[in-house]
Amino acid sequence: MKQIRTLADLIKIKDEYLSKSKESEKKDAPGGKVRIRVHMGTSGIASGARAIHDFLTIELEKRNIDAIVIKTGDMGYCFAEPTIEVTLPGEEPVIFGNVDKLRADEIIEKFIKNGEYVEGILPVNYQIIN
Amino acid sequence: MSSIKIELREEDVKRIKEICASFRNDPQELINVLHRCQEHFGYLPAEVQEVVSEELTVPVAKIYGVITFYSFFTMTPKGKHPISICMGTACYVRGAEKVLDEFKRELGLQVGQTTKDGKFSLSSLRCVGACGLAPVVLVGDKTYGRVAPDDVKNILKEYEQ
Amino acid sequence: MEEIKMVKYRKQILVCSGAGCDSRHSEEILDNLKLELEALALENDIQVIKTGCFGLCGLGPVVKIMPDDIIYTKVTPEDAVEIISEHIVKGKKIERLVYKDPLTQKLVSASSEMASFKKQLRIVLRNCGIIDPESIGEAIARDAYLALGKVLKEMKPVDVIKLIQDSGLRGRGGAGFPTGLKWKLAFENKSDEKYVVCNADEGDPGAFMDRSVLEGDPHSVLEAMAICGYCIGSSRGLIYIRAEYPLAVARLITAIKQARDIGLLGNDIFGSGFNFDIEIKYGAGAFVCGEETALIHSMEGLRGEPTVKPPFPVESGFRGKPTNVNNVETFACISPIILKGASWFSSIGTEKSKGTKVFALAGKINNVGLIEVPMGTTLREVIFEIGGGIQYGKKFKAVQTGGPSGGCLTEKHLDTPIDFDNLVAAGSMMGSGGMIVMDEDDCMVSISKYYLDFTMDESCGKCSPCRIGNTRLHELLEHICKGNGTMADLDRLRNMSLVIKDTALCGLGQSSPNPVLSTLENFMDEYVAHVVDKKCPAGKCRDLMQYFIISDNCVGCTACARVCPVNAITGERKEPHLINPSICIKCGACIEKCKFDAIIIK
Amino acid sequence: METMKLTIDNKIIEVPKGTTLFKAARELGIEIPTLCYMELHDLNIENKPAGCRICVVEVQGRRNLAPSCATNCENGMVVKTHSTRVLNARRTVMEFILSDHPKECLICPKSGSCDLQNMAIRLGIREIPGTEIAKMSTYRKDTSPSIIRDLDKCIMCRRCETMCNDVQTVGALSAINRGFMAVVSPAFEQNLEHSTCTYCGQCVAVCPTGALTEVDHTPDILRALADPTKTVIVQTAPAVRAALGEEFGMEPGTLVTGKMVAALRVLGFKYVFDTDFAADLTIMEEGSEFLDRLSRHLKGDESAKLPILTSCCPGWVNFFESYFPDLKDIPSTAKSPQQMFGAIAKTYFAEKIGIGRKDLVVVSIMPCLAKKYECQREEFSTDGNRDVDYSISTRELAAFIKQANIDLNNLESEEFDSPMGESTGAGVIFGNTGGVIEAAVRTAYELNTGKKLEKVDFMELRGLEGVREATIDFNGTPIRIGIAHGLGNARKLLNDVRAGKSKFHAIEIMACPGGCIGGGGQPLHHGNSDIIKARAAAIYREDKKKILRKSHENPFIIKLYKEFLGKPNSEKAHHLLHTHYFDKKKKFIVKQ
Repeated sequence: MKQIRTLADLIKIKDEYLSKSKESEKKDAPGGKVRIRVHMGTSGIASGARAIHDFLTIELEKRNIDAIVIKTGDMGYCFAEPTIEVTLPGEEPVIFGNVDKLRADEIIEKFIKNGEYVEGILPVNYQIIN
Repeated sequence: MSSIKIELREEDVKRIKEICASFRNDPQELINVLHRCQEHFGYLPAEVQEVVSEELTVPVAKIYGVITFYSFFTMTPKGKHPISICMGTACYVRGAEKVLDEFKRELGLQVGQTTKDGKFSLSSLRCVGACGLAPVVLVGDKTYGRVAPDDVKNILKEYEQ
Repeated sequence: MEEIKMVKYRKQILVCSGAGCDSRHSEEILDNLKLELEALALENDIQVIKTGCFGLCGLGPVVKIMPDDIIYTKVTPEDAVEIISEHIVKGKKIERLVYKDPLTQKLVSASSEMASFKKQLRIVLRNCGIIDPESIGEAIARDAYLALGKVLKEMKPVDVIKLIQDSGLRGRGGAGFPTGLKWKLAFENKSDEKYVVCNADEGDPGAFMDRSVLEGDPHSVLEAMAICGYCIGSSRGLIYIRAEYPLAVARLITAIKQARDIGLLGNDIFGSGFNFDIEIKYGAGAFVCGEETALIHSMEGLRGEPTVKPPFPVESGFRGKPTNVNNVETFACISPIILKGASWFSSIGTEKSKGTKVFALAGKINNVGLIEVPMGTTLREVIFEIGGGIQYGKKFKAVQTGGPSGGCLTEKHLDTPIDFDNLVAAGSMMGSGGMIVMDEDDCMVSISKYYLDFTMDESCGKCSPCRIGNTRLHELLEHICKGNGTMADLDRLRNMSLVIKDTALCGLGQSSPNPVLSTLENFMDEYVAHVVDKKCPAGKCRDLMQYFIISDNCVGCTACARVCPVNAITGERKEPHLINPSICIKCGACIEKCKFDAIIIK
Repeated sequence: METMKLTIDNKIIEVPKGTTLFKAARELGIEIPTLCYMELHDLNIENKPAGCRICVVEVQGRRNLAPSCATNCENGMVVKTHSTRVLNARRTVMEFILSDHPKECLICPKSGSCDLQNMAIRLGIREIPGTEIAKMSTYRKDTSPSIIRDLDKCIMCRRCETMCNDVQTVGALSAINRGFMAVVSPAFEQNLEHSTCTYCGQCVAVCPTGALTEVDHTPDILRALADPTKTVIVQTAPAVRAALGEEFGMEPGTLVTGKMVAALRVLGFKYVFDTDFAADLTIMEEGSEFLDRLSRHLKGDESAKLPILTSCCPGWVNFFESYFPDLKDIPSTAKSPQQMFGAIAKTYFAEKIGIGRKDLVVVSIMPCLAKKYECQREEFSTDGNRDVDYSISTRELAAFIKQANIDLNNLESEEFDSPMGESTGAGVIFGNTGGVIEAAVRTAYELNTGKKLEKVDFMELRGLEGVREATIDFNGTPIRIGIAHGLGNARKLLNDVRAGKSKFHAIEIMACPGGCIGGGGQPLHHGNSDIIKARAAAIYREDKKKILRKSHENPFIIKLYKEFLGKPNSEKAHHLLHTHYFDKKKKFIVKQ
């Protein structure tokens, strides 16, 4: 990444990132990608998030699904960890809790492939500042 | 107090000196130095403290004072499989004490002790932050969540060969 | 790439099965919905799915219809038929089940509108779980370092300090000292060298707010430290972090490196001539190092013993230089305040406590985890709505806030709006934000003993009230738990507590008796039961328990006698058995074995 | 100067900014009780951990009680030092401290001079609630050649730690552990003997309780006195006579030389001699050594190293052997007066009275605890028989006198025995910081210049400044002299020497702040530096009284050289009166 010397440099990086992710959020667009965030703070990892991350990375590739898997910190849903957030192109993100390999597989097959909800959805119960 | 007398090898002394030098032999970096030494040796025997004392020009009594102040530092080697039971409040109210008692009973150890064969050591710690999984037990790097006293035998069995 | 198929189902019905709703029969609602759909042969058209908690437990059970985005509240199993026949089949909204705003009488059904009923507001946790903490680009995409740029380019230090003062931000580490004022004092103390310290020595058992922020959004802290450095005239930042947080440390190291690489830390940041860099100092497992002066001594390679204030760190801190110490959560509030303005921040919260507070909910609560709510949210909202209520439908007994320095609050405090001053007035404190919920099975005498056990262990030993006094408190509580206490002991307990509070050197000692005092205040009857009746109402104190066999229920199966490790149970086969209390060690093995509920604890 | 006006116990006072409540109250005649706070202003020593919490006071408008020792006065403060709240808190805290303290006052060596005991009396403590369930923090007892540590009695006032680290920079002691088991100890809780302790005894001197005490050698002396086959003689160090009276209720600074001699005779010592005699002898040896080195140095002989360092102080010798072993050829090789006395007593004097050295028991009365260790050093024995058999402190002597029902106050003064009881004023001032070098200058000047010294009092060498320097004109040759007392000050001068930056020709070092008068074996000053100043003044008074004030004028010293030793630094003198030093630096074990 390039050195930031001015505010404009910073905003340029911001815009690059935003447009890149906007691109991937477009429905049916060539750049459209499934984005999966695996919540991997200490608590998430202790609950097995790492295995889920690896599983998803390998399986999505195997099953030929164009997706980005991102490691993030925890959301705070300790009672339902491991949790992941899946954003289908053009859709609102959906968070799934208590994800084990079985459920991860189900998420790929049903939700990612068909947009069909599976159990374990955690409704967003907070507002976030933008 | 450590009853174990060890003899440092030349390369160990060299390593300690390197660690101290990497912190500019600055006495104020004592805690960082001790962290690195404990990473290297697994514990902080008296002999290591003496070398650090020499390098940082901090009296060894002061170093011992620091080591005995911070619960992270230890002068006794940990077991091959160090067992830590989280005694954070969340774990406590969900029965961590009973789990700890069970470990004590199974291993015949008190907190802070190591089995004679050096296999297991037992410690309690304050909140690993996996409160959703309370009560939590750590064996080495592995985390066990929602542990009940009945699980203790099985956990130990995993490490028995 | 395989074409992503269109949604298979026409509509989806989401049924909250969070513990709060579940206890109000959400499972039945789910079954009824499914039965009804099957009856109408719609099961392949309409999907019914269980979800986790909506955070609307006060309105539960909650059912949401997608993609219509309609939320029904207080749904009963009987409503299932209507939901299918009216909403799904006819497409008509069922107004009866829509939430009515008590003020405006307006019906609110869309989940976007329901947002205002979401009790949580995430400022500190704005990026947690959203960005990759190891990618500075992702952080920048969510406005990281924008505030720093703005401050360096457009604002004078005094203006920033004024802005922080106007926002009403108070320190999130415990005592709630106004952050802007602290910065101002640090700014005014002239020195060739000053330090900005981030206190990440989160030590309260059951609190993990700071760790989550550092693991999920490390740049928010780095940026704020630089802003603080600019304001007070410091070019060196130090993060004092627990060595027990390896992941947070690793992510911080990565974040610092990335920020340095692109010039957001280091010399001449944003071409402004301002230099700032950050290094990490490790704690080593001493709770008392959360206290500013102890933390500073620890960073200087010494035993983490606190010293008397004044002098305050802003006058004489690290290496004797003015040092501004703020905690992780405080720093995480800074850049939103700068970007969105002081009045935005001060519009959130109560009169004297602005903004939001992150809490770590733990204990006997359903939704254990991290939450962030505006100041002024009530304990009831936190525990029963966001937290989903008490596990296994048990009765709420107390909530402990403020960690070992806090107190236990009860039923009567549930509607207290949470802020710094209200919690203190109620006999507890904000602390760093641990919130441990206790139910009817928790013995409050044992709980205060547990906290004393902690403070006793973590006392640095420097001052006599804390070093010896806490040990004496602990002993007396143990004495009481064993059934040897007297009413006079309760007076002594209170006097010792008050004196320790009044005389101890630092915050740890001054607050260590709080759990005792608040339980004495709120649960006196439980103490009296221990000392007068020699009973532990919660059945936790082993020495006060007695095991009995109800002879009417006992069939004489001998299972209990066989499992008893000390042969305390006698009796003929097919005859009621007896437990000899003088032999019984109260291990509870017999209760587990008895299939006839014949053994009780009294 | 900015001042602060406040009210303490309804009295108004105005004090300079930065004054603590404790000191402001003292100005008003209100003595707030404390256990940990200690300030020796003239010696630049302060111990202020604010840990005991006995000195708490109520400040109007403040949430909790304030430690008066560590709270500065502010304008408009309204302070109460004895409100009900304060008294209850003080008593409860005291009960806490006592609940973790052994209740064996009757048999405690500190009994009667214990700050904790006095505090219990002052606060009227009559019971310690909860004793029956109170666990105690207990530790292993440790006895070293000089000092006994009984940490069960430690109240964590940290005075010893301050003395050992901040004042003496020895670093043998540190607070260890935390919480209830926190205590002050050497590294690894090992014995003091295996630490870098110099036995200076300053920790003992300031310990408010019986946690740190000296090893009591009076029983050994009693046994020797009772043994008809033994001739028991005694030597008394100069600083003892200026402090012993304090133990018998006399004003600090009362000289009790004659009464002390009388008491020692009553106790049964066959000969009562004076270490001052040996001090004169020391000057002869050390002074000659200095002049020799100096003249060789001035001639450009590089093997003649300067500065020369005095070597009379055993704590100081232990210090450089541990911390500056590389400089061990710099100090004078002259033994300390105690050991010179022993060496002469067991040879010259034993011969004179016609007994073997084994039948002569030499006892020393010292203001010092390191002397106990010194006389046990192997190099100071011949065939396992020590030159000085036992060394006891001023405090032990006082206790001994009391045990023997001797009423010191009403004893008639008596004179020391001859010949080893005769001394000059130069020998007397050995007890003060600067005294050894002043004595040396008096002699060296005359020997060097051949001229009579007109002005005997070198005021420029006196005082309580931690490090002092002066230049004395030796007939055109300026001799630069450095003085340090307290090992922390010594370290500063030593670092310069090590770095080759020292400008001095001679340096005097005494381990204890104030010199021997402030020694670890002296009556406890309980943190009052006026006591030390009074003792110093008494020593100079004694010097002034003497007709002979230069060591080389001591007729018995002249006689000793004539009859026995020959000349200063002669071979015989070297054999008997000089020693060598060891490298005692701690070494870690390295396995190849």
